[in-house]
Amino acid sequence: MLLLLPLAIPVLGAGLILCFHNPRAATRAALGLGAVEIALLGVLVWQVHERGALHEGRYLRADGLSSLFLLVIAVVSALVLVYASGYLRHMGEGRFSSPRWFYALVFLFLFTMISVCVSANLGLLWIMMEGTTLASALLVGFYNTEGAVEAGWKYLIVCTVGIAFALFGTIVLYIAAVRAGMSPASALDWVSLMDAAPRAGFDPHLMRLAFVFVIVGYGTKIGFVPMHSWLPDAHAEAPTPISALLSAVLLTCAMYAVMRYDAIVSRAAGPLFSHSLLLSFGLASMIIAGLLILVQRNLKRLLAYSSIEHMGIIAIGLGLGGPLGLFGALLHTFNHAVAKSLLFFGAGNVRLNLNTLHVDSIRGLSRSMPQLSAALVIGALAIVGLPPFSLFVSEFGILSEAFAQAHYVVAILFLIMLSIVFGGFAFHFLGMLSGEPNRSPENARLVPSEYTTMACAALCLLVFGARIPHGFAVLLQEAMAVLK
Amino acid sequence: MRIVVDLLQALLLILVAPLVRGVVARLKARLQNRRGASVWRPYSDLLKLFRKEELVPPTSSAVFRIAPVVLFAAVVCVTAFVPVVRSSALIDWQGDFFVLVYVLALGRFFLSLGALDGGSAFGGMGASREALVSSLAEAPFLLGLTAIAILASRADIVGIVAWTLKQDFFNISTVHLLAFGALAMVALAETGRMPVDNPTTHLELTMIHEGMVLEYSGPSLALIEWASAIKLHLVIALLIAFFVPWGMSAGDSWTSLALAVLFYALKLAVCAVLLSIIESAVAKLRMYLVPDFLGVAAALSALAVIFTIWVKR
Amino acid sequence: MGLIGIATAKILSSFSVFLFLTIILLAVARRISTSVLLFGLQSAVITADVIATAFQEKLPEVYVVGVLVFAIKVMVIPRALFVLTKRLKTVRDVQASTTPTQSVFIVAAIIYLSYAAVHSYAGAIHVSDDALAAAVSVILTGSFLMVSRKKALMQMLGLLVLENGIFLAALITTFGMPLVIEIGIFFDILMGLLLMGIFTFRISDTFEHLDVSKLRRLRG
Amino acid sequence: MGIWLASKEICDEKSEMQLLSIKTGFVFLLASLGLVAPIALLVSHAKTVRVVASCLVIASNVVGCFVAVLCFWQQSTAIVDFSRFSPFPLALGIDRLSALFLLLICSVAAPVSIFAVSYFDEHYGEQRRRSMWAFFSLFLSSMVVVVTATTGFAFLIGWELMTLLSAGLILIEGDSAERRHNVFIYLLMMHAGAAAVVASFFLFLPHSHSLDFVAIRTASTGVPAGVKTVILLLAFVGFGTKAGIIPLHLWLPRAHPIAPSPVSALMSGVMLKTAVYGFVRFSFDFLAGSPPWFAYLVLLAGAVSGLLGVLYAIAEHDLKRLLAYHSVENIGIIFLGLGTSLLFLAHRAPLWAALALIAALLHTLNHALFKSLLFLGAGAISRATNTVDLEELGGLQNRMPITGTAFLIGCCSIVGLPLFNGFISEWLTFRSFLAGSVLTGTRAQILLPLMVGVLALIGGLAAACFVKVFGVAFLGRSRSAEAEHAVEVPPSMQVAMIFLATICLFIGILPGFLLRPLVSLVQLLIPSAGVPEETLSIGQVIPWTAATVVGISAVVALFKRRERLTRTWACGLPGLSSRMQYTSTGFSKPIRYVFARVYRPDRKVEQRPGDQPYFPVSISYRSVRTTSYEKALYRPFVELIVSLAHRVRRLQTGNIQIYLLYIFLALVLLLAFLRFRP
Repeated sequence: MLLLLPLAIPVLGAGLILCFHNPRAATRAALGLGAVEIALLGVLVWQVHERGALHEGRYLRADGLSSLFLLVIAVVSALVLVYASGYLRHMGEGRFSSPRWFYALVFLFLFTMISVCVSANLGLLWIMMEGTTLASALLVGFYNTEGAVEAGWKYLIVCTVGIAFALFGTIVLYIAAVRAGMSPASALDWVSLMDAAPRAGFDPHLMRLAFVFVIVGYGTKIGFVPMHSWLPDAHAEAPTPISALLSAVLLTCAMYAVMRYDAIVSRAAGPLFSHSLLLSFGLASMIIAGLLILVQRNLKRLLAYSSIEHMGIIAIGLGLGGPLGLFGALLHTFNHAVAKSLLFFGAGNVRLNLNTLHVDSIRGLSRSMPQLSAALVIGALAIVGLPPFSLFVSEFGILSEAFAQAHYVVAILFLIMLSIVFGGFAFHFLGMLSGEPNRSPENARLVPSEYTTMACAALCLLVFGARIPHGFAVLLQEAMAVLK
Repeated sequence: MRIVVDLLQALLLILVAPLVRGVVARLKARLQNRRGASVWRPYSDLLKLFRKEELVPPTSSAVFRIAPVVLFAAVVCVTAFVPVVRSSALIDWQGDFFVLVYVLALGRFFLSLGALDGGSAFGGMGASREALVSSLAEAPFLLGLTAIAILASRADIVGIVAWTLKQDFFNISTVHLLAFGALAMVALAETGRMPVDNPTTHLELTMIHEGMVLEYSGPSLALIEWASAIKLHLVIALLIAFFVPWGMSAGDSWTSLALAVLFYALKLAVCAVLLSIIESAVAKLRMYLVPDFLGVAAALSALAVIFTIWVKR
Repeated sequence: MGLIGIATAKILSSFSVFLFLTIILLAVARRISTSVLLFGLQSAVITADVIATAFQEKLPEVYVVGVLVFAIKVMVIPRALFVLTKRLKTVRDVQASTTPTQSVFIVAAIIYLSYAAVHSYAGAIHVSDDALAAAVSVILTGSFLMVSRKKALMQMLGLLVLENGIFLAALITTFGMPLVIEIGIFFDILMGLLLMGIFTFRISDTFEHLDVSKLRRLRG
Repeated sequence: MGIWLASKEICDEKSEMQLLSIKTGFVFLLASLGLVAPIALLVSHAKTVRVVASCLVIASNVVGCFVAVLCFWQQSTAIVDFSRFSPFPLALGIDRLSALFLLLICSVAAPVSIFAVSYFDEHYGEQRRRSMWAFFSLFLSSMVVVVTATTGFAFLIGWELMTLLSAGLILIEGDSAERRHNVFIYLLMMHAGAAAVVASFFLFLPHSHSLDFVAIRTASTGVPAGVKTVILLLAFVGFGTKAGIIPLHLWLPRAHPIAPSPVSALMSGVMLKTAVYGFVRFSFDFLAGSPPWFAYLVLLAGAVSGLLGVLYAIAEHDLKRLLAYHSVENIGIIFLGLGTSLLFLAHRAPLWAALALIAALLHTLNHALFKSLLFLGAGAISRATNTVDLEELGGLQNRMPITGTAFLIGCCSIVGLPLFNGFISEWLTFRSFLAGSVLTGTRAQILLPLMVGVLALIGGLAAACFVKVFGVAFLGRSRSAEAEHAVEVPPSMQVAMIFLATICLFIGILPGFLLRPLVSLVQLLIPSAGVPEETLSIGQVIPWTAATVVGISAVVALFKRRERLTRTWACGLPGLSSRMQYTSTGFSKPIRYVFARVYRPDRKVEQRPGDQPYFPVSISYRSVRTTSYEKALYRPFVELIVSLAHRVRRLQTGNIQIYLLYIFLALVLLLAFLRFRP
């Protein structure tokens, strides 16, 4: 029941919201439903902590790892819903593009992501992962402009193709499991697979084959280079709250899937292969995205590339494995989600007020919009991994692991790319924030919903940078225990 | 007793200084077929200047007034470092030649500031050129001294002198030769003699030291003149002590001291003659040839340091 | 055994040849409608294979899957695509970046490569080379169609072919996934096609063409 | 190696009280510095903010001074452990080395914050003043964290924050395009340097299994030689970037001049020193020495920085930029000392190594004092005249006697004249060079004595430079109306400068009291070192020399002189104008001419109208230094990366078919890898 309710509410909620034709009523309904949903997620996370993994039938299950990702979803979606309530104030009523459609689709999107996290079955996981693409494709193309349609099409096609390969990977895994004597009913069940992996005699060759397809497939959704092509387009053209959701949660959910597979394959065929694949994809993503950040002139695309870079960092953490690497990677998913949401919110307000996202034509934000620029500064400092913000801690953990395992090439490239990314961010943000404003913003002040969300995100970054709260640390430990 | 002798040595350096200047001037005059002024003339000049009133530019500050005093005090202080008639000095400790050079630099620093405080173009010109010369002279000066210090395995002037005294005069090392060459060149630059600077020039555009003191008059000028006389004497005494110390008294007996004074006078006289010959024979270098001159000195002193490896053993 | 048994065995042993035929024809097809038709044929071949498998292995679940495949991939989707082409009133040409000759050579290469690639696996999982190679070459042909055809509709079609290949691979290696999962997958495909249809409408509304290679405003 | 062990033994019951007071003081220091930021930003009443912020900052620094003095002279070690509150071990502690640098920070920061009170009041409006105070105090605390960190995590946090906060301070001052560019270069170079520092810390990790300093120290013996080399090189590059070693100094003359003067004082005086601290921590404390070639490298870098630093400084006429280049020079001198010490250590001459290290550490402290004094002086000048361009100044000594005198003391100190503190450390450095001749049979035997010449040249050029600075800025006639009407700065600023000047003089005349604890510190870093006798002798002799000079000056000055004010002689012409004086550029011309090869100047004479060579209406002359490290060293590298980025950008073609192809290719590539995997 506890697992079903959080899944049922968004679906029912989406339908409910569609009934409200008045935008304000739709917004209110969405906020109310969102509050309920987040509370339920909170309860679920707490229950998982109290009682251990929860089951619901053969297909739903929530353990420590799921509850960590559920927490990320809860936090980010809370921020996004509140932020969107202010952000959508300019939006008129149109076919498929009105607040009610927006919220309805957001809830569907949330439903798919939550179900990704609570799937016990890898097949279901795949179905829901494809569902996330479908639910969000309309959101990406929400504005119906040339760019939005183009981005939406690319997103849909590229991700669907990628995901198709993940399906093939799932099938290969299924073959291996069935061949190893598991019953077809449980051959895609993650827990049974984890139990069976060390001893059931999976064909390691098939396992590796499966992992290749899975990492290419889900890697397309994560945004690993070279499958990342859809990502900057989608992030840049989607409405800002959706950009935040895509970047902070969707990529993370895909990463969650890869974590699950990585755990099985590592158990069955030794960690070397899957980890080195993760490391190489991580490094490639960091390097290419880092370089692209340097020359990117569109603020949201810049942030999108930064997401690719951070997914690379997380992949490196996973690929290194070890307690600190895993700790760093899991912590980084949370930290990145919060920081990136903050930055996207900031970028959204820039677009609202200045009507542009071109870095060169944004000047003097610190004079014209001091509150917003404070948020942007905090977000940028956090995202490049500087103390006292939390990303420093997670990157510190990953780096420690890299050096401790004497992965010197990885570590040095990691450090170099961090510096290059820092250079890119410093260059662009100094340009945007300082100097004389070249155009006056239409509405310099942030509305309460905007600044509360930004302040919350910033505070969260700061707090987690100074000290990881005890409860969260426990959650992290439980998540790590699942993967071990 | 020792302290008295050391004190007397210092006083000797201070009080005889104008005489040395007078002698050199007289010798130069003779070499140029003039009669020249009396050798005591510098004393009367100083006395005259001390009695005069002082003219101060209205824009100048306290630095203008303090500068000559600091210069004089610095130079006088340095006299306490140099052994003259016996191998001892008032201030005597390891590493003192760095201090000697830098105390001299202190005086020069303030004199340059005083020159700038006058507010005229000539003061600035003099100070600017002095800055060039002294900044380039410091390195060969210290390197030359370093070479000798390495040879003597001592870093105090008195110790070096005492070590040199024990050496055989005829067994002179390459290092000594090179270092002497370097230090002699530096000495000319430091004391503002030909070919680096012309102490008797009356043409403002060629002035270095004279340009700096152009605004000074009366007692201040007297202090400056006296100080530069002491400096000249001091540098000669230093060269004597380092390179031809033989003849210094070993004990404290009056006779040996008197003999040492006599020897010193003799050596001083030779130096004065040499200096006046150089000054008469050599033309002043163009301003921008001075760095080359000092560059040669630097090269010599560096060579001296390098040669210590083979000489020392 | 009987007639059905013989037919089943024939289907199972020869369906790969039909599949190769469909993909070669897909490579040379110049019209979208022809391609859609070929896709329908391909799906029909697969349906036959599913049914034959279900009969031979006596798996009632797989019959359901077979009915689903027939309903969705042979009936619904080709029809929807026909309707779509009519409604969109675009040129009917597939607009390939490769000439038909090149395409045939590429498909031939794909088939050869598929044989080479599956050789080491096929023995390990007790499947005939032909069947597995057919599945893989259908996947690869789908990919090839997506890369080389500029029409949005052809990309959808390529995706469907790719999907067919994956489905086939699952079928011949494990006789299909659990039914619930299969149904979910079909649902996803349908929803995906629906969305793609919406987007093709939007593209033609916004850009007044359906050539995806011209959608290059977002780059860098 | 032994710092912590040795200090633990000392901590018996007797010093229990002391330890407690040290801990309390230290926590107070950090807490009050940390409190200033929220107070400054959140409290609404402006006056309260001002009073509370300034009082807290000043008080905390005074307390910090006491803490440092206790630890430095008494050798007590205190550790404050925050590990319970942080994800990675985070602890702060004060051993003797930390205490020295804590002393440096606090003793400079206390007067600087006194100065800052009036400076901030006069220069900034309400809002910016608040942020100034917030950043200022946080900047101070970050530096405290750096020098007292006992884990790598804490060190790196402080290290990164230090850069960020100082950049913030620069940006609050103003954010024109040029400043932005300079700040960007500053941030970028600092981040790259920090990456090197991070790497050098982490390279210990496989051997020490923790970044705790004690663990690193114990593990360092087990680190293989190759790794040690890499660590040393990375530390040198990382800390050298922060310190401004040429050619890693690029940011320094850009960032320091554009900061507000009190901040420049802190950046130049204190922040650079944290890099020296880091380098000493690594090379002496952690690794206990280096191979000889590394020592030569450090020596070479020091010599080059010293010489080029001072030469570039002479050519400047922007006072703050000039001072910034002098920081490069002085850092060069410090690294000369450090290199010498490493060289002696590598050749197993611990006594002389100790001497050179003492020289370097003392020069670090001295430079902090006089450089911050000079920057405060520059701040006072800019307050009085609104400019720090030497060509616009002149004649300030009569109008601002206190500032002038303090500035003069600063000048004398930085030049290294006897009676001032700079001399003591330079003398010790000279002495350690001279001692190089004992290393018979090595290259150092000649090289070190030759360094005497290098240091002498540096000193000589510095003297020339500061004659120019003081002479042109404070003496002679005013060159502009602003300088003509300058008024003395308010008392609080005077107090700050007088305080620093007094310490400079005090150390210059009575160095003994500082040298004794320094010797004990160095004995901990270099275990087998004895007490170098030079440290004792200079403490005894310098006071006498000082007494002689001062005594004679006093006696001479006592003679009453008759004075008459007359106009400066003008060759018989009616009068002089200020334009007839030597300018800063004119003053340095001879030296620039001699060293033209270093500057490679690009001279341009423009004359209007051009057709009348003898009667031009105006002539302008411009001479620009063209030696540029950006072009030679950094530009190719940066261009490579940017062109690479552009090329990568072209991969994102916008064509969806190409995108799909990427996916298929990635898949095929991986499958091939799987197939042909070794």
